[in-house]
Amino acid sequence: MNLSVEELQKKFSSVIKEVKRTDYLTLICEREGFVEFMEYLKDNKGFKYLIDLCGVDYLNYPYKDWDERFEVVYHLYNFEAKELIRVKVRVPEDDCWHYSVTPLWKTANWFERECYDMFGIEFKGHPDLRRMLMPYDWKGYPLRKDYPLELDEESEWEVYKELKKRTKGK
Amino acid sequence: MSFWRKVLLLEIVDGLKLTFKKMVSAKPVTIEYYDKVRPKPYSGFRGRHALVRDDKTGDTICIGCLRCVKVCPAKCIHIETEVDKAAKRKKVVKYEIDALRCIFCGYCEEVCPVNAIVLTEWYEYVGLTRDDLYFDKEKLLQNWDEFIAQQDRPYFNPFWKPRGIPIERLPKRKREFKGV
Amino acid sequence: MGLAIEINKKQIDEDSWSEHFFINMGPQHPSTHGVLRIFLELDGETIINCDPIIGYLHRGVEKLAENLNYNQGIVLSDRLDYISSAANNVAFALAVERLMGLKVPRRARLLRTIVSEMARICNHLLWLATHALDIGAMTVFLYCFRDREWLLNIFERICGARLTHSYVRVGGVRLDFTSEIVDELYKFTEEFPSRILDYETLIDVNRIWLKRTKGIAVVPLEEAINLGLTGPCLRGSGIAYDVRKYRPYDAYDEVEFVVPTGKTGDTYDRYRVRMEELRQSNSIIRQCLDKLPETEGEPVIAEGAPELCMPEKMKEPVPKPHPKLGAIFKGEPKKWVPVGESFASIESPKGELSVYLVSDGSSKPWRWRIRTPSFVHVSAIPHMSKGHMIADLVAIIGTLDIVLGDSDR
Amino acid sequence: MEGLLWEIIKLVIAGLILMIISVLHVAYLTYAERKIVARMQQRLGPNRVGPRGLLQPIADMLKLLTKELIVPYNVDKPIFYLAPFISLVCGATSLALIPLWKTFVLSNINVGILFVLALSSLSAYGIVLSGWSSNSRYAFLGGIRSGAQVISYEIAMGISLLTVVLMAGSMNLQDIVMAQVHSVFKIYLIPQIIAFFVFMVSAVAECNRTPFDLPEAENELVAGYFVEYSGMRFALFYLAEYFGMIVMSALAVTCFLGGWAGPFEVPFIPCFWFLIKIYALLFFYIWIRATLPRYRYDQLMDLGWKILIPLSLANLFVTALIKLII
Repeated sequence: MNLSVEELQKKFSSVIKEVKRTDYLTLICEREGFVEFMEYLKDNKGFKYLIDLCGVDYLNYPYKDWDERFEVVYHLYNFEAKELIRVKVRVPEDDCWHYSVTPLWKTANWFERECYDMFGIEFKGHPDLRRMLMPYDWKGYPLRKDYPLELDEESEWEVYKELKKRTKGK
Repeated sequence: MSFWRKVLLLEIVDGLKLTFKKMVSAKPVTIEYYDKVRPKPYSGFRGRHALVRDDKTGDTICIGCLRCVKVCPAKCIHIETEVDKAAKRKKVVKYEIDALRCIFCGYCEEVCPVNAIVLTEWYEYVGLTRDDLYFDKEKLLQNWDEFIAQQDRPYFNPFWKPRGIPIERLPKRKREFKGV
Repeated sequence: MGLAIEINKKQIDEDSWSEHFFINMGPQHPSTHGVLRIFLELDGETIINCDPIIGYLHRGVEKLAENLNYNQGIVLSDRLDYISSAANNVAFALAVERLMGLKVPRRARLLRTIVSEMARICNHLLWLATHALDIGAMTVFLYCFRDREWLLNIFERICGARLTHSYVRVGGVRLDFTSEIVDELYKFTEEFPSRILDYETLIDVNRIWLKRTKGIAVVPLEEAINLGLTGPCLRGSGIAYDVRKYRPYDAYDEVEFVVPTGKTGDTYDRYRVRMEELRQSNSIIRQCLDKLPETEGEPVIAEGAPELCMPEKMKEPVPKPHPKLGAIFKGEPKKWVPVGESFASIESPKGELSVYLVSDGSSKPWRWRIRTPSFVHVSAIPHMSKGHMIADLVAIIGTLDIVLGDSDR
Repeated sequence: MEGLLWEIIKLVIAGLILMIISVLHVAYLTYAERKIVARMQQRLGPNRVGPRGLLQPIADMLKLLTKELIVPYNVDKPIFYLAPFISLVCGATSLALIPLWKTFVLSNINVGILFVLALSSLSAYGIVLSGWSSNSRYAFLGGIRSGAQVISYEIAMGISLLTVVLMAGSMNLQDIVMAQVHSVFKIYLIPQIIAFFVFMVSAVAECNRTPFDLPEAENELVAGYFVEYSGMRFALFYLAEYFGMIVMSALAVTCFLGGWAGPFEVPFIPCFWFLIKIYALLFFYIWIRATLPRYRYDQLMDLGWKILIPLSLANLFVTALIKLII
């Protein structure tokens, strides 16, 4: 463990909200000052590799003891120390945005696009935030918990509806 | 050395030699399927579904516990049961598998406590319509008859009693199972 | 039709008919390895800009998994990277095991290692086949398929399926090997190194191959890390980062192997890394097979591993204090797994495949996040292809080794 | 008058015979290619139609003849229709100039080599025009590639043939064969090995065969210039390519390998040696197709301009010098 949590907490006391040790060290952070914190981790602490960036929707999660609905989870890796940490940021539903880390990691570009596509979390500072896996004109964010597994006929994709209409005519 | 290799294109000549050698000496690996070779799948191949026919009653041995319905990831099994009042046991009225939905994971045969459902090693099956591949109970039993006619008895499918799974994890009927 | 309009509009808008040439590669194209669509802006044949568009194979695996239980999820992971599905199974099973704290028996761990290395060989053979075919070497393609067929037959013997194995299950594997399978695998490992020589004779030193691969899509180490490349693509740039060594799982801490690395990070280096990995995988399989007799008779599934059938509404009797009777047993929804989160990553043949699980204690995962290597690799195409030609783009797609089922999920 | 008529009838009959034989050759060349490549790749190749698949080319032809001729909406129609014919006619006409036997050459003209070269460069027009008229981006790129490729390889090929002309002192193909027979080594391959090498490489490039099959590179441009063609018009392109192969190997045989002459005369089979040599060269074409990867567009140009043309020029210079001294 080369990462001293105390030191980090002292330096970024306003950013780090909570420290947990589950399977990996987990830092729960605030939105403000987050990018600077990540930059510090990347440049000074050797966490050069962003393994994963993903969103989680905690709507009606039975064991939730916080208010915000979404979480953006980062997994960072340090090659030299062989150390993996998890950084989390909580995003409320009615103020659904977060800062982009694409300037730090190019790989975050698509991860953030996907997160936007699936959860509707907007990333400020992202160069090209548009839908990726779903069609451009898709309505709704599929991985949110209140999005149904099967859509009813009314709310189907417009293009598909049109297609169905056209093929039925023949 | 490498200069001459380069000028005389020796590395290309090596490649040409290899292909020529293969042309002259190597045997083709093509399997001439259907008319010359009909490969026999290995034991445990997950192919067409069948319901094991009980030799005594002539009916399926399924007890209608619905475990296969619950475990199926593709949700392609539909079972309807009713209680047979005379014999005081559950009777399976409807047992349907939508083979077009099925993903051939073999979970159903693994969880079946009485080894009633099996994915046979029969791989040559087609349907010209969707209905042809919607197997109802009769069709499933018929599949079994077609399949077992070509097999040595007793037939034993490895997924019925997976190798290496501790015996106490298995239900009672499976522990003593020897084959049909 | 809509696309043609899009292209034409772009041209009219820019009012530069004589300048750049727009071309749309895919979704149906012989060498985009699936349904990848790349929108290209060309100057002659040189790529100025490119925008990969994915999602044509999006099946919503993550959403589906939230509605299936843990054992059924394994079946979904098969269909991500269908070339090496055994490795995907392992990743998912590992995440669940870490969450539950299961101790997988040694035999099962050895079997998993064998199977994932077999999947690696399968995958690299298919990669070499298609990569060589993209560059025009047709014969290598068929030689690779010849040998891959052998492995698929072994897979069929092991688990009854050739492509979507679902061989691994939470807490172990589904079936033990038989002695015939072990014999066949021994035969394969003995024969296979000579087969690798076949491919290398045809392309390894061939001047056309060298010209097509050396200096193409050079990714320096810093950039490779920044782009998030994993697996052979990252190792080709010169770092020996391999999850099997850095965070060992299964039986990888018991076996000895070398992690091959490249120097410059061009297409040829990545090719060499993968060819070397074929040999290493072969030797890993060999070592595991040698260790198998030590564990003869062990169960292949961990104690306390969940049953295949995990009904959601199952209730467990839990004692509750009662004022008069002392305690009564009340049915509570069963906790299949502990509440919490877990992260597991493996070195899948294509790169680092990691699974992030959040559970709420029920039989279904709350969130199942898969970070697939292909997804990251597709995102790297624009950075790698700028300034190269169309023919190189084909080589780049080949060298990144992408499968669209993996990237679209 | 009688004589002239007789001459014309003779010419037509000879032309017909040549055409039938060469079309059959093309048909079975496709079969041979598939079979040989298959064996090199440990496959079986066609084996369903007829014994050992011998009727496969005929079945293919029938299929292509009966297929629908799809004309895309936005093509330039006259050119689109014309292009495959240009390709085929220019590819096949050269056969008339090749001396198959001492007495059998359809048109024995004095500028034989020039004529063959002219036709083979004309056949590139078919490809360029089809690429342009298809109004498809892939076809367009294929057409451009083909134009560039043919232009640059034509030069190397012409220069390497020039050395032969220099040695034989004639442009008449029949005379070249005779000059070879009377020369020291009996064939020009031995003194002109470099020219032969250059010629073969550029011939492969001229025919758009692997490793130079860029115009139709199926993995990059799907099918290149004929991506929009179907049915018989597609078959014409196919025929043209194989005719090109035959013409190029016939030219190589005539100019470098001593034409119809052989170590001894085989009775009853005229042009036995010619055919043997041509088959060997065709096998070589197929062989390298099964072995080599494909060049990139700019690397192909590099090879043409930076290696083959200087090499053939140097060779020409040395040959001329030796000729001057002797």
